[in-house]
Amino acid sequence: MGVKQLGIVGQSVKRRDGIGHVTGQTQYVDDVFYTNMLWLKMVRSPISRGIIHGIDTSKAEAFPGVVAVITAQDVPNNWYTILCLIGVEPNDEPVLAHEEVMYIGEPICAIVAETEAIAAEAAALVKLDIEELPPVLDLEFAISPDAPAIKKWGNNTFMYDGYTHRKLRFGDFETAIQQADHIIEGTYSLSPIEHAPIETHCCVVKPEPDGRLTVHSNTQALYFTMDNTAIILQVPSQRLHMIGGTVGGGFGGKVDVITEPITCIAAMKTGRPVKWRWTREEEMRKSSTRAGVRMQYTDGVMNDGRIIARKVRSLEDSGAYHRHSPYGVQKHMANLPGPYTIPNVWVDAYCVYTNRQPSSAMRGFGVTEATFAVECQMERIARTLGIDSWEIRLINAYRNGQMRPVRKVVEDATLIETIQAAAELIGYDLPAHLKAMNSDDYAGNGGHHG
Amino acid sequence: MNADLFIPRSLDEALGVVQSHGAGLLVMGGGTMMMAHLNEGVFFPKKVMSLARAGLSGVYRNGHTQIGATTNLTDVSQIADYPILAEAAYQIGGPAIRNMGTIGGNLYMPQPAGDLAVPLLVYDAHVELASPSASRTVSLEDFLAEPRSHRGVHELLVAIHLPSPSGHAVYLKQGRREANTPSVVAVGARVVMDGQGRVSNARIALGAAGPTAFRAKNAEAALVGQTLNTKSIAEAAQLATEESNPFTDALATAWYRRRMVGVFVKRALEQLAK
Amino acid sequence: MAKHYGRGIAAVNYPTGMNLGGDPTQALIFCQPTGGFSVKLASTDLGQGLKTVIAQIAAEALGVPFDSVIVDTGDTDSAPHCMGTFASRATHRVGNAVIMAANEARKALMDVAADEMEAAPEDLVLENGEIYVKGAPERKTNVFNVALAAHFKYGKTISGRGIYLKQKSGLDPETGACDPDSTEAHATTVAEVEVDDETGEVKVLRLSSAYEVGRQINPEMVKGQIISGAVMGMSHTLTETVFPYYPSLDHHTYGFGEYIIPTALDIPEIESVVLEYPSSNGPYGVKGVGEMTANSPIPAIVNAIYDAIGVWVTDLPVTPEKVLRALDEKALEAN
Amino acid sequence: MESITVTFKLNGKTTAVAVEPLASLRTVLREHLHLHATKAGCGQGGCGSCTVLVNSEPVLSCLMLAALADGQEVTTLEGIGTPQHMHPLQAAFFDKFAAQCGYCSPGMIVAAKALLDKNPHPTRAEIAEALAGNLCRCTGYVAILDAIEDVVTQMQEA
Repeated sequence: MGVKQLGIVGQSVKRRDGIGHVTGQTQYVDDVFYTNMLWLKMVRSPISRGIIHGIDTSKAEAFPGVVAVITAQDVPNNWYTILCLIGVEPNDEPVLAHEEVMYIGEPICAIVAETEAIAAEAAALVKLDIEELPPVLDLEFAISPDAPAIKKWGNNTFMYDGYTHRKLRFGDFETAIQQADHIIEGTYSLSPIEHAPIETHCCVVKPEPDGRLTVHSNTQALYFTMDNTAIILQVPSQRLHMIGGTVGGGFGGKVDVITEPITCIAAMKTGRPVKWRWTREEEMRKSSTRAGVRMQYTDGVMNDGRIIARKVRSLEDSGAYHRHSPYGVQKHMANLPGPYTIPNVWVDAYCVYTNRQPSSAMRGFGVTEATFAVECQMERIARTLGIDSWEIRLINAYRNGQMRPVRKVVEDATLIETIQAAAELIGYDLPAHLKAMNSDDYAGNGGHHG
Repeated sequence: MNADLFIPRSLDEALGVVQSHGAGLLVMGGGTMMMAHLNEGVFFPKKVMSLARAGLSGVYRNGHTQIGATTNLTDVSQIADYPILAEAAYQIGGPAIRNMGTIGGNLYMPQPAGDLAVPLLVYDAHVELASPSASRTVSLEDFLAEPRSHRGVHELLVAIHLPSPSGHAVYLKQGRREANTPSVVAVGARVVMDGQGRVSNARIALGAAGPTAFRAKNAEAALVGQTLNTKSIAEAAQLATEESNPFTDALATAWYRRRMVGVFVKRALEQLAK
Repeated sequence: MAKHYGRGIAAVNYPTGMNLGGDPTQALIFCQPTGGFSVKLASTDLGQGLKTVIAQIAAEALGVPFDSVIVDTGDTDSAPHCMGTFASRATHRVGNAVIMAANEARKALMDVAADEMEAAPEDLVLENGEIYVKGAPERKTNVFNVALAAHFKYGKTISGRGIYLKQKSGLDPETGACDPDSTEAHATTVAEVEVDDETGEVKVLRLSSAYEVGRQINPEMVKGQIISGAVMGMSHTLTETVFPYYPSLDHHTYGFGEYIIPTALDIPEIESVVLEYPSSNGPYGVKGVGEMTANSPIPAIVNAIYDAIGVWVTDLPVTPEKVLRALDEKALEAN
Repeated sequence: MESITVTFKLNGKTTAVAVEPLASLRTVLREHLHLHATKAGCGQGGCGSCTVLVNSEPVLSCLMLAALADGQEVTTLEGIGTPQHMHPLQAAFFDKFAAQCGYCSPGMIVAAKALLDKNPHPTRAEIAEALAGNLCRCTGYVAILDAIEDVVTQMQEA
């Protein structure tokens, strides 16, 4: 392929951190201990949706070994602000809930104690008075007029520039679908999944004599976490010293800035180092997930296998709050047509709120879901028309120089080459005309041009 | 977290702890269930007794076989003369869990865990229970059927007794992955054949197919006097399905489990027919 | 009872970097007195191997031995901004920033070397820590000597600053027109499965994939991502869900007892080939690979199940129950 | 709070430590004795990252009362090899890229050592069975199995 031979680039040198890993000497956040360190446990909502009338922490405060109890009023700027840094508004998620709860597991108050066991036992003593409201869980119901609006702005979708969804409009879908030889539909859905890194969320904060905080974090994004934490604490970023860079598995689950702000507040309030480490149950049920998604495809296809029109409606389950989902849906929108040249495309992608643990980033989010639907839909088209599975992809595959529905000209296309290489790998002999295709040539691509 | 931990060195000592501390005493066999709850902060016991050093481990043979309640699953997986008990033990967890979990503790695990009850029912096991005042031996079937409250906090499971095995047995466990996973269903079956190739005695036990493991007695009865053929096997599988009363959990629905009871009883009997 | 074999394919693209861009990363490099180079980053290694591939890129760009490059990452007091490790962006963004910083540091080094060797900087060659005059290899020195001279004789810094930013682009809310990537990697996976028509259980026998990743910095670690993604994609398809009865909250999974990810006994045969068509904007042509490896197996497996038993189960995860119910429905329709 | 004293042989050295009655062995190893190779992945017995050897047998230190270690021999990854003197398994894990994030690696290596100590010539399937209790989310296991197989081959040749 004419790739220039380089020196050390291209060589399988051993991992720099490998010996540390295999001897157990790599220091992860949970391996950080300070003398006099306190432990934090979170009191969380037991219900999916409700109004908080009272939080009685008196028994927990009186429990021997408890050093501090932190509620919403201890949080200087009680909003998770993770999206404001990339210009997405409004803030919708409190750091600690105080007016309402939106999902089972939502943080309400933190117990800081001499040992982890004491903190856990005291947390169980906090009395919550919450008036339960019916939860909204189903995506279609959530966007129907019958659903109660669980968001303050009056409906259950993220508002994109005044619209309830992100739109992609390319060509003229309505006309093209009339001209299609076949209309092929498919519905594809996923339920939320967990990142499940072996290392759970963990944060250790040490107050320094000069008033700064040393924050040991397993975030995937140190500066992002620092800046958000500073906004929540209402302190200049320079008061925070973030140390991390070594993570026991992330997969997108550790970009929510979900442990650092509270652990910092605990350390500031007590003047002592504090560790907050999540149990596996918290990691499973309280940390964010990959979103549940439901996608409906309507494709107009010609007898020769060319897809001339594609319409997609996608509902993505953001759970109770934004986290990174409004961003993810936007990326999803751009990828829902797939890596194929389709002249007429219509996409409506919704970011929908429900009363479940928030979804957020996870390995490929937005794209993973689209790719799943597109490739099953391609197979469905092939089977419906009786066209070979390899051929249907090769004739529709985008070529360099063609225009994608997002109106970006294709460059770096190699879909065709990977299809051919996969066929070769499994010993499948593609017909000569398919073998001859390449990403710089429109031949066989139904005459679409850029 | 102030708590008292008792590690008695004998059964008598353990019963003494039971007598003195009774209600509120949390008893651990290998700890695989209880410690997980402690780590998660599910409960905060104030009195805990571990039976790990109470001298209740070991396999003894004296006309019948006696397995101490705290015999670990690794040791159980090596009891060659009760092959499906050994196999069921081997299919639990990974090596570390098997080194910790005990046969007695396994019988207290809520479904769908607690696989060992299935082969033990197939082998007509009895359990020996001791309290500070008395001891008793009951069939495992009765033990499992007793409401938990009846067993009382004053009673400790001491040993499992097994008669000499007869016939051939098969154990099949369906899980959502190849190993280290709770059962979707677990099926144990044992048949004793007479001289004419007919079933003279049958045992079919089901796990994860009801509130506790249980024997599918209608299916067992239907096999007696029959050869193991397509029709008798299908009938037994159907009866076992009807006798099951499974539940829905994260692994499978009641609908699916019921269906799998039929499939795996059939497969077990087909294997026995060979 | 029968077991049905099926084969399915899926061909996918994957965008490198944040959608719409606007996600910068910086790097600083400085030379120590005896010729070691320290690369200062605030980036994160999640296990994919960033600390290693960045050292490779830095050594390549500087022209010095791999072992003389230290990558110091993960401290905001000592290193400039990085947007983070996600969106298959780290090798692409950090690598570009490191090359830019390395070029500046290398220029500073060569200027000092030129003074020391009384030659024009453009006539000097730097290879693996050795410096010589083009066409006159006997006139040579090395980074060790030049670094010492820079520090103690000339009082010059040998350091470099680097940043990579794909400027944030807009998005037209009416048409969706936008620039959603820096480059696109591609892959095709072929899944082979066996479906048990009595239990509905699906066993993935083999996943065979072709990945096009622009340029492999470290082929073994690319392979590590491919195998990792194959296994995660498989369990995403077949077993994983935190809400087994979604959208219901019932039986919300609690731990690894109910949340089923594969053990070492559950993995299929995995084979792969890697193609390299360098991108125009990645370091040495890199495209992001970390996320996409978990994508192509999913539809390939679903398509293979269709191939095996002729039913579509397109609601993930494809549990044995969903397969069985689909088979029941098909049987009912056939009657 | 009443603490109890537990005395055991830890990586070959007699060690006495005062522990809370219900403390797990994992807590004591990590938080009292500061041997951090043993990881806390789930506390539920589901991941195997806290695997240690007690009297040469693998156990999950998160599910074992530290009090029960009294009088026993406990071996953690630190007792198996060090960066200066890596055990062949550690060298093979390093060489074969069997560690990615590294969080499961200690438990994997301890579990593998327990296997090889008993069965020096396991098949690939037997290796996988010995690792059934150890989850890895990064590698997809292939490199881990390769690394252990590599050690088996080395031992056969030696």
